[in-house]
Amino acid sequence: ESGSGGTGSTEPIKVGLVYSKSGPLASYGKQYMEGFQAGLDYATNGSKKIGDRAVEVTEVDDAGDPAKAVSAAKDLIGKGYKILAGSTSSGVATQVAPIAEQNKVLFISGPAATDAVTGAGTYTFRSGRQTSQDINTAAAFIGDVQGKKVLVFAQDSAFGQANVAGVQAVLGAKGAKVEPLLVPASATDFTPFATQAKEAKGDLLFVAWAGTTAQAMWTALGQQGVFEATTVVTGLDITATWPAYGPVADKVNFLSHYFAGAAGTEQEKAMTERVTKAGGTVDLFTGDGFTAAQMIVHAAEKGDDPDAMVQSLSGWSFDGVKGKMTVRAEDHALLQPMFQAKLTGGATPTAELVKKLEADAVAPAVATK
Amino acid sequence: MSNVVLLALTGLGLGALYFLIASGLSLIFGLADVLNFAHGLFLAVGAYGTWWSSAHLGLGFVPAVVFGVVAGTATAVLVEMLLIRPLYRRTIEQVLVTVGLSLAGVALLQAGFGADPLTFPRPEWATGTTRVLGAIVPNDRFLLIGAAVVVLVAIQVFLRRTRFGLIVRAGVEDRTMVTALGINVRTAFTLVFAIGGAAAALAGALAGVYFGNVSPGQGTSLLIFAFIVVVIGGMGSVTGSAVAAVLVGLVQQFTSFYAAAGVGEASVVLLLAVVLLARPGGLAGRSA
Amino acid sequence: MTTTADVPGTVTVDDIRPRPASPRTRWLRRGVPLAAVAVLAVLPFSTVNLPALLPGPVNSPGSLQLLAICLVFAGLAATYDLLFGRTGLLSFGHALYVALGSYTVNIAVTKLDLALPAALLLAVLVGLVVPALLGAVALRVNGIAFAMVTLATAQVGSILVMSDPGRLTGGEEGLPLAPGAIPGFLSGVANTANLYWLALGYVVVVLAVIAWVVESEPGRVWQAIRENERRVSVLGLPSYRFRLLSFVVASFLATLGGVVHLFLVGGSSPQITTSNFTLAFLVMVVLGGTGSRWGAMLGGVLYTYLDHRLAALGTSDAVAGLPEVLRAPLSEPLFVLGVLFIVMVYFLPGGLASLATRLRGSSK
Amino acid sequence: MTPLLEIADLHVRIGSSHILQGVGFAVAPQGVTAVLGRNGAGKTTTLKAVLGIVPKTGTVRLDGEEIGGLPTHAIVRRGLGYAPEDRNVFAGLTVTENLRLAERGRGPHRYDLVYEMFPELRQRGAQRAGTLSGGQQQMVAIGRTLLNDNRMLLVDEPTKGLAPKIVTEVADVLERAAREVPILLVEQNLALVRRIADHVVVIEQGTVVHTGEADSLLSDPDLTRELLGVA
Amino acid sequence: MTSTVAAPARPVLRVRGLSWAVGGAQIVSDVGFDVAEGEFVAVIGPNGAGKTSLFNLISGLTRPTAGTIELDTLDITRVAPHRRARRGLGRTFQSSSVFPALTVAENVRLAAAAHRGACLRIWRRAESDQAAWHATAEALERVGLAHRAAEIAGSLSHGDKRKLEIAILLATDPRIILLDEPMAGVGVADVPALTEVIRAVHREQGRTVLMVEHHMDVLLGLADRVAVMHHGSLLALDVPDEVMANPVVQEAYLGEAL
Ligand SMILES: Nc1ncnc2c1ncn2[C@@H]1O[C@H](COP(=O)(O)OP(=O)(O)OP(=O)(O)O)[C@@H](O)[C@H]1O
Ligand SMILES: Nc1ncnc2c1ncn2[C@@H]1O[C@H](COP(=O)(O)OP(=O)(O)OP(=O)(O)O)[C@@H](O)[C@H]1O
Ligand SMILES: [Mg+2]
Ligand SMILES: [Mg+2]
Repeated sequence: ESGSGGTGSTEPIKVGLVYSKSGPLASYGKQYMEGFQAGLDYATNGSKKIGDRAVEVTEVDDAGDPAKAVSAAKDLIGKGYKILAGSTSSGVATQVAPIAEQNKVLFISGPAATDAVTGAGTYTFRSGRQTSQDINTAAAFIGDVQGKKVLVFAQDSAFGQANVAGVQAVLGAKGAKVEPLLVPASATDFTPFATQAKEAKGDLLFVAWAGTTAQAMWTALGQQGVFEATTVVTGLDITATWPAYGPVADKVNFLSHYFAGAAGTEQEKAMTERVTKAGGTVDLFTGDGFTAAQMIVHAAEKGDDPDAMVQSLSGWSFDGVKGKMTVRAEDHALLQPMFQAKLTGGATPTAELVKKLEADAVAPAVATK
Repeated sequence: MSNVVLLALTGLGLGALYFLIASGLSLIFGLADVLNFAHGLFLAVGAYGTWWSSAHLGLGFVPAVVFGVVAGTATAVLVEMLLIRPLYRRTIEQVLVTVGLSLAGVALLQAGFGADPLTFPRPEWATGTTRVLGAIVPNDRFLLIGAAVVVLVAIQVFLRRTRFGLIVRAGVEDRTMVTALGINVRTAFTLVFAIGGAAAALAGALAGVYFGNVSPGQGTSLLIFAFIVVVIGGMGSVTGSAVAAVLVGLVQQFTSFYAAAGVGEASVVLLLAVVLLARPGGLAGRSA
Repeated sequence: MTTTADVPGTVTVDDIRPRPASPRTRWLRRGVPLAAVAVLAVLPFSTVNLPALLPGPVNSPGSLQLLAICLVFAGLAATYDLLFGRTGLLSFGHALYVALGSYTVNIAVTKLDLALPAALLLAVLVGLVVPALLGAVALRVNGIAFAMVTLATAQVGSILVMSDPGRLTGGEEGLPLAPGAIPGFLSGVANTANLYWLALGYVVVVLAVIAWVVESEPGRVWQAIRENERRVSVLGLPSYRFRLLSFVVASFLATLGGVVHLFLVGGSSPQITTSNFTLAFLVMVVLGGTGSRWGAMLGGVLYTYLDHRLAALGTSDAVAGLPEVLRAPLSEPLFVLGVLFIVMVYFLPGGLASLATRLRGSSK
Repeated sequence: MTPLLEIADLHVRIGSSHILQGVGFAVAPQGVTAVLGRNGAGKTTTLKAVLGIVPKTGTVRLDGEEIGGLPTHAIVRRGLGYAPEDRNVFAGLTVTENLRLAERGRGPHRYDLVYEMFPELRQRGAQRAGTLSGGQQQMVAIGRTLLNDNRMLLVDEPTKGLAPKIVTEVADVLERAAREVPILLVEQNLALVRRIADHVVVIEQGTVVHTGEADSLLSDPDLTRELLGVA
Repeated sequence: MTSTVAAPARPVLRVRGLSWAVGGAQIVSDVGFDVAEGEFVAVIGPNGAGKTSLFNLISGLTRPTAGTIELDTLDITRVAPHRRARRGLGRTFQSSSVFPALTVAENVRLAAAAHRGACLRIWRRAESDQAAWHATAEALERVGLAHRAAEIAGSLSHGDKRKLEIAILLATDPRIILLDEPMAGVGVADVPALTEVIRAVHREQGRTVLMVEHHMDVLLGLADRVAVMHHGSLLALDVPDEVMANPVVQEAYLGEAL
């Protein structure tokens, strides 16, 4: 058992990171971890210490499997860890959060985008963005949506449905006519759906797609001439996927959580410097790791009592990689700026910032329990 | 109208892809009696081989595919000689070894090439489209259909016209008796794996064209449908697989477009159930 | 009297009946499992530290959770062995029933606000009815065709779960169990020991049921079906009904396992619906040894243990220090697991269960 | 006359049972050598051991060459034709395919002989062998051995399950074949043995208990009763 | 050319117009006959005449394309094999069909238990059925396999498997028995004894027996009547002497005896 927590203690502060080191989301995990190291270094001014106490980080691989993540979380909690973070995938985040709640330890979810983590409980926070923020960013592309027809092109999965529901909630409320175009999750041929998307003649086509079939989907949209018929918006994924857009890359409007160089903040510079020096590259989720470290350091300054940590994080505003970030007190949503971007440059495209949207403009509705 | 044409042609293309995967599977299962879970690995080797030779050796599309197919074939031969052969007569253990291989293989590819999809080299003409009766059909579908026909014919000729096919078919039934006829049955089985591996690797390379990218787990998702195709077609019958593949491709394409979401997959399973209940041996199998 | 017999005189029942086990063997047969259960039951009181094997002292939550998961999978593997090892039914859809248990209870308490006892009752009901219905169709065919029908049905199940119908299953994100839904003594890290005992209880139930049924009349018929199904029907036995019985018993026990799994991990995730999950059972059973008393369970424990612990190996310093060619594959747990299986298949055919026989043989 | 096949000290152990316990005998380069014995004596196992189908110890010499260590297919290629007890036709292959498979070397393959002896096989060429009647399968099994130029035939209970008329025909076939190639024959039908066998070997519980001329055994009622259990 | 002998007093088995065709080939054509209770009918015919096919039809393993089969005046043409077995119809197979991985005793015990209808009772322990064990012991002793009771059936020699098969049959205590070449592969030394077993089985309980056999001496000593099949048809059905004297039978089946 760690001591009662007072600032006088010199025992290390133990932080458990349960995330995907292997498995399908391994590269997200890697980015997160690189960002976390950089963030820890930055927030402790290179000392990796809070006061006199060293921060001891334990990494556990969950391979994207919630069952393994839960085991790891229980193990860490059993060993007296009061701070957990990580959760690369939404499935892991939603199952680890209740464990944290039951055992009253601080949990800061990682890249997992699901809205469900917001408002999941007293001890649960997030260091990344959530789906509603993506949608709000997309909405910004068409300005006044009154009477406009918005088509949501998505896979028939929880992720896809969440996007449909989100668009309905955000844009529907503003008077847009939202129509879902759901593609069976196991489909591999998207040609007919692409023709459907074209024939629907919407004012905006919001594409919510995850997974390795993205490239085939974009090819199909391009081949069937969807881009000539409507405005297409989607979320910008990690750099490795950019070539997937192929010839249509410059025709897509991207909403972006983050890409290297998007923010131009002090913290971004600090992060990029450290990550590059350590041999890594800054990408979509590097910032989430950085932010998590910032939040943890801030919380741990209050000692070992999770309730005190929660207290200090709730409502906390700070300068993060993306700009000004706020942990909303009501539901622990992380209010943060979002970006609009373009890809240019053919086979190996680069991202270009179109517009930065301030945190308030894209803030999600308060989650109700 | 143009929708129907588009669905039919893309359904055929999908069926062709299924067939390309199923042909090797069916061959290895039907002839060597190995339910080969490592088929996805052969597939991936073909795809990554093509990608690698194009990215690192600068090969053109066709030479790169040849490179991938050779790599896949070599893998299959090695697997047969080193892992499957010592276990003959122990069917379940053979399955286990291929399961182990599929786990290890995918993980290995992931370790080597990363978990993220890699953009596949596609020739210009394959990314284009052709107008058929008002439908805009991607060219790569025709490539798939053509390749499937060639593979089908090649395998048929090989099995029908050569003594080798006979040896293997007999060897599955009673290996001991084949040796008791003075035949070295081992080389025949290696050859089956070689052909199956080559077909798989080709399928992998063409799947790369189809998806536009390669990723370690790509084979696995297609494999389940390929398994279903093999069963509907009748275990071990390559022609049966061809018919079944077309059937599954079309059914899937039409139902997932016209019916509610989720019905697409269910319809394939329904098709499987109906075929098996009517003809337990599959389309090409003997009824009762 | 016949003259063909080499043994003259009348044969009595005792001559042909398998010899009753010697008191020593009988003692071993009964005593060893009881002793094993007893030892397992008191583990949560042990503070022994096995740093190489377990994440912490035996009674630490991490170790207990790991052991509990191993136990659940031991039980699940045994149910799969009932199908595959005892009846010769190669199913690729066993995962479906584990998922059925997990999701039924979870949805009932989390989404439908049923009380836990009602949810459990529902799971029992569903766990009997669904296998009976699906089995009745799938068992119309045999062999690989049966395997494929089960694979396909499970695949549909998996897709169904993934597509989040009526927002009930949570799709690919899974469904965390509502915190208030489970009794206090099962929630919270401090109560991991209770979960462990629950898992142990599950294994004991499975073990007892299987030990009983394989020695029962239908158990013998299952064995005969595995050998020569046509002969069974000519003996006047409806083999279809026997196979269905085996299928329902095994699937029902798997459904219960799914419920225990739900309590252990605190949620249901689509991973437990996939064909890979069923494949894992196949691997466990073959690793341990088919159709043997302990094999499947040992296989289940070993597989699960490695599956969980190899991740730790991948992140260990020993691996980090290796050159890239070795480090990259070794940090992929699935690679190590896959290679390990292959090695096991070669050097230990017949599975772990054969190890005992071998040791006995070589000590002679 | 130097023997064609010499077997010495043949032991076969399967699992815990010691099935052949030092079988040894020689097969003459001409005529039919019949192996007799009760059910379970080890006759079939002896043939399988010669062919390397079951693991064994001991020596097996063909024409002076030690072939005991060779794999089955190599032994067979030395010129041994085998018709197994359970026939082991390939059920999924047609009759013609079954025969084609048995072709060894460049040929010529003696289909004329096979079809002359079993005209039925020609008619049923396209039928799957698994659906043949028991007797027809036996014809395929024997036909396979006749196709090649063999140095010796090993034939295990060829008349089992054959109609009397065919038994006579098979006897004719074997007798004819034996003029060209020596035969090692396992048989229970003593009438047949009496007609075509020149030498006999009697096996009992895995050991050879008698070898000699066929006539001298079969014409001695005491000896047949003692060795074969028949009056 | 169907010859149906005048219906015996109480036919236990009645076959009418039975035909079976597969893949365009007529294997069994228009076979009709009656078998009286307690009768012993031998079935002979050249290889491929359709004898086994006839047995398969009667025991229900194949479905006829035409015709009816009646058991005790009950039409069983469309009844599943296991139900026919329950009605007292038992059979052996031409190529031995046993449970290779079970012990000899267990093979027989299972049959006995099946006969006693105890098999779906999951709560009963198999070992505890004393009556089944008695039936097993008796059946094994009759065929002379009791001393091999503990062996694994798959390791039996060919001849011993034949005997085991008869023991399995006996354990189910059938009223009507179909024996498909029970003597094939049985050693000369054992033929007389096994013949006696069959005779006793037939006599003792007044069972009805149909037996396919190529061993003429065995068959002539046992059969009340002999049915001759040829090219799928019933060529003759008569007392042994008449059948043996039939020139067609001599020409098609017997040939010049060895
Ligand atoms: N695979 C096996 N495992 C164990 N025992 C076996 C095996 N094969 C044969 N045996 C035993 O070996 C002995 C000899 O068998 P074999 O088949 O050689 O006899 P056989 O003389 O040919 O008899 P039959 O006349 O009945 O064919 C028998 O007791 C048999 O039970
Ligand atoms: N499924 C089938 N397809 C085609 N022909 C078949 C099939 N089953 C049986 N036959 C043919 O039917 C005929 C009768 O076969 P059956 O086994 O009944 O003969 P049998 O009288 O028992 O002969 P034997 O005495 O040799 O055992 C044979 O010519 C056989 O080849
Ligand atoms: Mg023999
Ligand atoms: Mg027959």
